Amino acid sequence: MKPFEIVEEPIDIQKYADYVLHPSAGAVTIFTGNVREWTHGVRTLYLSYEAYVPMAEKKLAEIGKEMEEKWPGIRVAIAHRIGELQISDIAVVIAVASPHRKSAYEANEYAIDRIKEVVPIWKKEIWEDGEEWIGSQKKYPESGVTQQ
Amino acid sequence: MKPFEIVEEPIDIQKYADYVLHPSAGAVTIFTGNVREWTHGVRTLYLSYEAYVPMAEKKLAEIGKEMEEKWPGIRVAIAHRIGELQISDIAVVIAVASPHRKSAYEANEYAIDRIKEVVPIWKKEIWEDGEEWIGSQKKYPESGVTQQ
Amino acid sequence: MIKLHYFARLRELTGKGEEMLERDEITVRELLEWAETTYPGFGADYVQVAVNEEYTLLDDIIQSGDVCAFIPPVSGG
Amino acid sequence: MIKLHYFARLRELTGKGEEMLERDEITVRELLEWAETTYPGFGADYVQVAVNEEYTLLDDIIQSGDVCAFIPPVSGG
Repeated sequence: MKPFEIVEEPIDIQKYADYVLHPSAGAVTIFTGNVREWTHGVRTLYLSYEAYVPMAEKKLAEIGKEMEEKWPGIRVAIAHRIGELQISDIAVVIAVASPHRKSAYEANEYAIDRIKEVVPIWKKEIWEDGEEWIGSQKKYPESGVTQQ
Repeated sequence: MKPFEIVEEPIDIQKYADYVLHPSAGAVTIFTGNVREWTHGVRTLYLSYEAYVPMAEKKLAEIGKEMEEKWPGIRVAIAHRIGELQISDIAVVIAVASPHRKSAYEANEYAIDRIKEVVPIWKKEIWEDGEEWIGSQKKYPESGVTQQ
Repeated sequence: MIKLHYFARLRELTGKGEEMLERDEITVRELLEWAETTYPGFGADYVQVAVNEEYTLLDDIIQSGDVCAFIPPVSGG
Repeated sequence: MIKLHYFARLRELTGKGEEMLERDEITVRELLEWAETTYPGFGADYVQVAVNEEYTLLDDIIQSGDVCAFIPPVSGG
């Protein structure tokens, strides 16, 4: 496995938990984003994820680096699955090991927020009566560093 | 397995992740507290945990109930291991599945804070040159509901 | 008869995990005073008493048949 | 020659995953205008351009040999 990867197979959380654990770690947080059946009263049949794979892996690694700078002493692994995912399947896993629990929680939540902002991955929801690519529309930034 | 349990064997996080997952869950958070080798420059050889087992399981279940009231729609499992634990072993696992990620993180962190307050479990640290039961001394409350 | 449980530091101090106390009725405060007298160094100021697996207050009354546990500061997690 | 990648909604709209654009140099703004003209409904106002796997600004210049990707609003996680 790579610590920051896009995968096509089911995600095994234990693998990422094992990777981040180290003797100075007193706390490990694992987050998984799973396919939810109901969203605002609409039933999802399944999801389809697509990624710009090399850039997505690069951005995941950058997020990991940001985290290790903000919370020294942590170790991070992130994987996102693409392709067709069924209800309850894991789309994303974030594993963080830290000396103390506060930073393990904070860093983990930071990671999922950043993934939803900058990593080129797209989700299509497929319902009984239609389908749609999801993504909140944001105007192209005119100046400054993009998407920081 | 029981959703709120004291165990003597190594903790398998997948079991608790599987237990909490349900079709309305879009997010699962898993926290593990692991045995850390170094604490404030002192090297731990191993830990020994002891519990008042029936009361500890009851208190864990109460914490789970508090969480489900505070964050409707979540599902929770908590296990704490007792006996001798080596470096990196998991002492406690908290698994929370929730429709949305915010509550999955918040509820999980609430659980570990409450465990450290009210669950009758004790940790003894064993170092190269000694050992000590850990626990911050708090005066017996004079009135009001204890340890809320 | 009241059953008493000792854990962690208190189990090591008293040299026992449990014992029976020959009383029909006693308050939590009195029980802690008894423990402090019987086991010097008990540190009753920092020990809570659980009766039938519930935390209690100092004025609560313990009765024959109750199961008590001395709870030193907890440190799970 | 500039390589262009299309993903998600844009891949379906254009009917292709990638293509080559015969230009030596073009700004990001010009590339988006070209895409909007070539593929009606492209929605360039809400599409970012990555060049060689890095996000860009509208005035950045793309050169022959660069690999560009149109990035519609992301929705991973």
